[in-house]
Amino acid sequence: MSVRLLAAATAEQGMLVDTTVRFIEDTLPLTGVRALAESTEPVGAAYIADAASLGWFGMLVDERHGGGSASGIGLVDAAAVAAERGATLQPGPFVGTNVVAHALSVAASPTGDLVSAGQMSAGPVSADTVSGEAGPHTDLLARLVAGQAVATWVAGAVGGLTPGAGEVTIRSATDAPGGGSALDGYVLDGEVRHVPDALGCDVLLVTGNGTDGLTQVIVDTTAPGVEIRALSGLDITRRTCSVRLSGVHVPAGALVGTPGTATEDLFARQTQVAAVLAAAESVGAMHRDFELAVEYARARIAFGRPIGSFQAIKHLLADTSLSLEMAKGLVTAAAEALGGGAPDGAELAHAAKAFVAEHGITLTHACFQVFGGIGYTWEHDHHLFMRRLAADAVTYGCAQWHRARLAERIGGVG
Amino acid sequence: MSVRLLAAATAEQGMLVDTTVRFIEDTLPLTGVRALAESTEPVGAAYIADAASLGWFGMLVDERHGGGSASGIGLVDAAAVAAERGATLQPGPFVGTNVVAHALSVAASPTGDLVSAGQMSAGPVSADTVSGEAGPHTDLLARLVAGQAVATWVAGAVGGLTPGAGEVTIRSATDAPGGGSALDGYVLDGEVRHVPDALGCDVLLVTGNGTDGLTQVIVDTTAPGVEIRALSGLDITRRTCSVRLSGVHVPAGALVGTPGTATEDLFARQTQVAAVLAAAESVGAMHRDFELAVEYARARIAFGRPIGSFQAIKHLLADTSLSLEMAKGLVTAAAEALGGGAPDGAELAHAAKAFVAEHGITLTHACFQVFGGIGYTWEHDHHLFMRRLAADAVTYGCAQWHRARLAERIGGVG
Amino acid sequence: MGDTAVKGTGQTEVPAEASTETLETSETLTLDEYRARARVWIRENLRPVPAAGPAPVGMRTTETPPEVIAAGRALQRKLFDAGYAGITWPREYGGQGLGGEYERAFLEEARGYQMPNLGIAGGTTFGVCAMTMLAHASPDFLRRHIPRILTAEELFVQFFSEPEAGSDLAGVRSRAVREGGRWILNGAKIWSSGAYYADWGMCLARTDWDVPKHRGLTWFAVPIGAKGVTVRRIRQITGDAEFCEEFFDNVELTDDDVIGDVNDGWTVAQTMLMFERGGGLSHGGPVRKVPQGIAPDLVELARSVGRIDDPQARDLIVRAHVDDVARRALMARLGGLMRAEPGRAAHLASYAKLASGVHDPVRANLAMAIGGPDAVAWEENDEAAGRTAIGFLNSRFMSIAGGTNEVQRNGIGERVLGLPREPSFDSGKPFREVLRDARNWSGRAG
Amino acid sequence: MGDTAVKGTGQTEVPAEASTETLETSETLTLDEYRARARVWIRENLRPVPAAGPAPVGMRTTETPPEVIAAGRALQRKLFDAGYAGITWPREYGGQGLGGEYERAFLEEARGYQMPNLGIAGGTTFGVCAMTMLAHASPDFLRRHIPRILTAEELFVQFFSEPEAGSDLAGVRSRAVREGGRWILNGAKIWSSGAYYADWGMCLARTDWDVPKHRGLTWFAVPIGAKGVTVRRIRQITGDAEFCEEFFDNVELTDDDVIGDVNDGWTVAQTMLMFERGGGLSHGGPVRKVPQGIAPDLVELARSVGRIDDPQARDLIVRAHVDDVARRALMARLGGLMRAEPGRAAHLASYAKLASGVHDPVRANLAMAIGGPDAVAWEENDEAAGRTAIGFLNSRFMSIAGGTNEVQRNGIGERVLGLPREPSFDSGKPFREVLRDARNWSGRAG
Repeated sequence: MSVRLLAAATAEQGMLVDTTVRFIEDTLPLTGVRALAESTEPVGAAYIADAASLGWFGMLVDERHGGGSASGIGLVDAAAVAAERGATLQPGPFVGTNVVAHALSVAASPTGDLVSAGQMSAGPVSADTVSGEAGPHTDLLARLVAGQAVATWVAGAVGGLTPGAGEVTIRSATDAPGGGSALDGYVLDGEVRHVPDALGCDVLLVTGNGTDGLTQVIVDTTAPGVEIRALSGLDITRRTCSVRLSGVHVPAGALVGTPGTATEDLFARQTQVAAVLAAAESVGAMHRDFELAVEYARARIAFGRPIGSFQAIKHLLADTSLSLEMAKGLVTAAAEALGGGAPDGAELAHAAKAFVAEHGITLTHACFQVFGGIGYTWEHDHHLFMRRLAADAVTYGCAQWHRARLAERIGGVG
Repeated sequence: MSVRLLAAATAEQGMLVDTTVRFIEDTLPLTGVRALAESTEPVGAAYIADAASLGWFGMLVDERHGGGSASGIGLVDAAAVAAERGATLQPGPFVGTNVVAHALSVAASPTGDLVSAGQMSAGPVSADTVSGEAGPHTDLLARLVAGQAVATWVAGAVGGLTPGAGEVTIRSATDAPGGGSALDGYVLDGEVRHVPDALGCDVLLVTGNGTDGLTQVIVDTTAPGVEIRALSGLDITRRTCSVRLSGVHVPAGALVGTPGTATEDLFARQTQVAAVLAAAESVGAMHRDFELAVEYARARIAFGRPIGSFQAIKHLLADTSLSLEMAKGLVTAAAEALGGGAPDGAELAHAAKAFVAEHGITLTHACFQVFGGIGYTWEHDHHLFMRRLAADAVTYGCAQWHRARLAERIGGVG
Repeated sequence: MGDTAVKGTGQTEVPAEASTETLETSETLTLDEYRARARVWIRENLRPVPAAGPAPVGMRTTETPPEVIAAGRALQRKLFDAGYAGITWPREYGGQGLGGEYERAFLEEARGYQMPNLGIAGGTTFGVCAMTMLAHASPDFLRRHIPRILTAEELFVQFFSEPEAGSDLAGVRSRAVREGGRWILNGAKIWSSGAYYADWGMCLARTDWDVPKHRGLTWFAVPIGAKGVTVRRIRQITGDAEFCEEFFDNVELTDDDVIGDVNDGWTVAQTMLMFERGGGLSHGGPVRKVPQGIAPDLVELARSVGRIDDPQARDLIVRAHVDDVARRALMARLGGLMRAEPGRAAHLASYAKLASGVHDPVRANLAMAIGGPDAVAWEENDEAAGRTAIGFLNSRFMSIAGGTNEVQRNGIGERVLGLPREPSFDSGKPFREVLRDARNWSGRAG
Repeated sequence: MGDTAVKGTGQTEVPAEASTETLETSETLTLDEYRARARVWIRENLRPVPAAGPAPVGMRTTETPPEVIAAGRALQRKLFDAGYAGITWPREYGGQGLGGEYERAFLEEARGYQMPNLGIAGGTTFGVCAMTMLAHASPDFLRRHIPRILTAEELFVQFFSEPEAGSDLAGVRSRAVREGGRWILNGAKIWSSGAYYADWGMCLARTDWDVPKHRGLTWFAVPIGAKGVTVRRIRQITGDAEFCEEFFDNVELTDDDVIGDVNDGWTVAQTMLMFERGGGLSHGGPVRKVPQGIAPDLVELARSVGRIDDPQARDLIVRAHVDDVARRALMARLGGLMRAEPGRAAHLASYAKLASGVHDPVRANLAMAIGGPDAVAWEENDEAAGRTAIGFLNSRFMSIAGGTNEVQRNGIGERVLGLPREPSFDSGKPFREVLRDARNWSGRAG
């Protein structure tokens, strides 16, 4: 039942995937996801804590910040977990929490430029080398890794990532009405829609426009002025939210990294990491929807034959299988390259998301055609995958956005 | 063997198509086209004259200018002829001559605005109502209609129609080096590539940039400074040429219509008429390539069955047939609307060319797949159609250009 | 899914009828007189259609509320009483027996007025079931049922598809066994649109298992309220529940309930499929071609998500538009071809069906791409914003319901293009052997 | 087309060999010593590869001029004499009998140096025919032919496909009849790449018509210069004529010419197909992943037609690039899966083939769209400008040659996904009945 995203998993990666599959089967299989979807509850704290104990939230975090991964490249492991999650349509901000934790870990390193440097979980802790003190978000990072806190990323329309979603303004508190000293930190205003799974999160990483350029801060969801509202959505297994920030004050220590160019670089890396993980979740959903269609084609009889013996069905599934294998290969390659610091990491990450966004839609249509009428029923699981894949296609950047990032790189290398 | 572009042809239209089919079979069937392609000869004068006697070159010309058509709407008849030509890959500037003749006929009408007005072959002659004299191009028009002269349109990159093709500058002879009076007419300079079938033409309709805006003039191919060179091309059944105009003098009477806005409107109409006729020729080529593939699928045996009994082949051909029927319907609808002065004529013309350009390529690929290895042989006719369809796809505006024209109309009507 | 097919809401196809009282009068009226009279009656008795919002992207099978159906039944009765029900239907069964030109005249006058809304079952009753009955049922049957159909006392749905017989419509396994002068029906049906509020089901059952599958089938009229009939509404992926599933547990029927000849059900089914797939197309005039501008629904969508000036969104809109006009042009072309060769009409109709089956999903995907994040999540209760997503979920309706794309492609390939036949594994042997052999499929043949 | 397939020019796959003279020496050398010695020899005897221009869009089967082939034969002889031919091949047939690591060492050292160019037939000889012979031919046969192959005195091509047997490779109709101790061959073959300059054809013929089609086949070595053999070059749509067609008119062969067992030709064919389809993939290490930037050939094309700044052209380039990296990633994934499960390698290889068959045409169409008018017509003799068009004409090569897309899809469907089999109409009866029944196809089956 595993997606088997990695063609050549190490023994450690195999174990990570096995425990992940078993954990999901035991705690939140698809029947449970369905029940959760029809209720209004977010996923429980116990689920998060147990998942954290499997290592779900520390794979993109430096070891000195409490992170660690099964193989040398945390992003590959995280992608493998994401794929299994996608196959069972797991809810909750797995991508969000990992992106936030990764951003905090990178920003806490002295150079902050792991973006172009090397391995995803390498690099010294800022506490040791910069000031001798613990970094500003050390405690939060530890809580995220341990599953004691969940986070999501409020990016909105920054850089066109989520068109029409709105953006946040981050002013220095001194400039805000009422004034104050620089120590007072920042004031945030704005409404951003299409934030994945914000409901139930403890903290938000908010990207916004500040006086010194692009700025990122950590916001506690319990802070006054934070209002989170669930939207209606096509994907009923995951809650997209609207986040309104009305004069939200955060302390100076809430800042993540240095505003301006450095944050732009970090922002770019966040989009790439999110792209790989979101694509991996999609590939998992593609895998399972496809698997169900193949099973159906084997069993369903029409015109005196199993329908899978008809070339119309057989060839449709073969073509779909090809694009699924390509998607798996590309997501793996992107995770390896981006996570391993290869020069083409960013390029592959954008390509992976662009490929998966489009082929996920094509795949779910193909599966629907194989299911025929039964696919129209609420009881059949197909529509849950169809909904998820369509929603995934625009989350963390649609195909067009990621292709535009690649177009910017034409003529360069990597 | 007829393409049968028109689903509901009148008796007159049926006769026009029948005589056209018979004429082609008798004078220049595909074997002859092949022979011509391997030689360097243009199509003979006798062919042109005989074709003219069938009415090929007068259908878009007002009756008072010697034109006339089988039905009320000349463009529909011309499209039906074009489709039969395309099916047999007839060479020669049929589209060019008709567009030039049409432009001359429209420009010679007093208002010159048949563009938005009505039936394609209606409208009074300028000679009668404007000055009492014969229009400037009355004689040329008569020769074109009679097949005593052949013409093509040198549009180049004007309006982006043929990207990279170059443009022509048309200056008043008074401004030209050496000066002269206004009666001296115009001087043309520039090189334009991708002119269909210019070799063998008697006159060119040249669109270029003049002092008063977009300007069109008639240029004799024997005039000093005109140099026409055949290019190498994918489509070996038709010669694309480069036309170099080096200080070519034309008299004032060479002007077609009024420079500026009126010529822009006429230019737009020319692109639309060319789009419909070129699309009709393509549809003919699509029809025949497809017909050959269906015949092959019926006859070819593999794995103990005719290959057409396999769903893989059968369904490919069914889908291809659907797009072919849509293409035929759309070209007919465009010819009816544009030729009949309907408000959506321009819109349908652009849509028809965009649709046919893309589906022509898809169709020829599908046919190739049915033919398999035999399609790779020079002796088989398939590649001639493949070459033609790929070349047609960019002649008189590629799909993207025509879609861009439609995009400009978003929000409007028709 | 086979049972609702190409009919849309069915609404516009409900033929308006004239009742017996006015029969004599109508017959003596010229067309112009009839039209004038109808106009007066319509203005006095019907209400104008309320202005509609923009059509949703894609097809939505919305449920019709019970009170709307009740009002629809009453209004249909009113039409019947006034002599405007069954205008072209035989007089002996309650119709008016007039020519098609009278019906067209009435419909033209009624344009813009609200006609009876009997929901999706109304379309099935008038456009498919009654038409099929008129062609095949006995005079006794017709005398019993057609007048009650014309007064909307009896709404019929199709009991045709089965859980194990979808595309393979002739593969039905519901069985009717003759016992002591009665028929005992057992089995299950599915995709019967609107059965939950209809009165009768027109049901195909196997009555002989020892002949090839297309033989041994018989149609029955089954009262939905009969003992042993259970109707379950199917919740669809859109959340609607327009379709139903029925279970038959020893339902007792009589010979009076048989439609057409016993064991000749497939002949009847062919007629039904023709009506269901819009075989009427060939009888109409040329399809009216109304320039609609460029994909108005997608332009509206692009405006609502703030992308109307985005060149890529505009290109997507244009792509949809090009296909839209090509599909409209295809319909016009098919109309011409069908009029020229009526014998090929049924085969050519596959093009229309396949065009929808192929292009509806493409268009829905384009709409999703234009809509972007706003098409995927929206403010609670903002129904308009959710339309693109609903259209996406519904977009394969035409590629599956009423004959899948694959079935249409086979039809076009074999019956239009003349390609060699698909090998058949179910037409030459008793149906019970077909089922056994399919279960033991090995791929071995000739 | 089946006969050249996935091999490209075959060039890089020509195993370099070591001759008998140096055998003893080589065997006693360590790998490092062998490498050092090879390096010296290579620098002294081979010429560096001239700098190449950008690769053309799509695959082109260019003809190799006769003088190049002649030089290639001479150079191959030189390698043989120096002991660098057949490095891994058995010593008894003229090879060096060394391990693969020696061959890799030699090839690594030879990188950047010009190896023998024997044209497309060279690839077939060394990569396909000889490998198949080594697996199936008799020792006598091997002793006669392999040494002469290693010296390039005998170039072999495949005589496999026939005009009436393309995708259906086992459907060959060429016949060899045993008469008075000889075999008499009649029939025709097609798509034999480079046969016009090769010396021998490895030919599949039917030797028994009364058994099912996969039995009753036998392979023969046919001297191309033999009496009764006619070779005709096939002019391709690109204008090239690399492929040939052969006609056999009572060609006399002997038992010595038989390769493998009589009537067991299909077993031999399976081995051949494995080599032809790149079955070696599973033995190699991970596919080397070299970041190449974004579709350099298309970027170059867009520059040359002045569209490098056109957003729509750039989007087309990116679309091609996304598929490019997905295909590269697929190859890496397949490599991993094959190493994990070597038993599935042959089936998984279908993905690689299908990926090319599906995406090559897409990419060629993108190139044409980027190139626009300049890709369709160009200045006489400007060969670079014509490359896009040639790529377009050639773009279906992989979708047809060496097993069509349809054949690959069947393979993936049945052997990877486990879908039920295609019904078979040619595997259970004598081949002569298959042909008769196919001609009388009615679609009737079980």
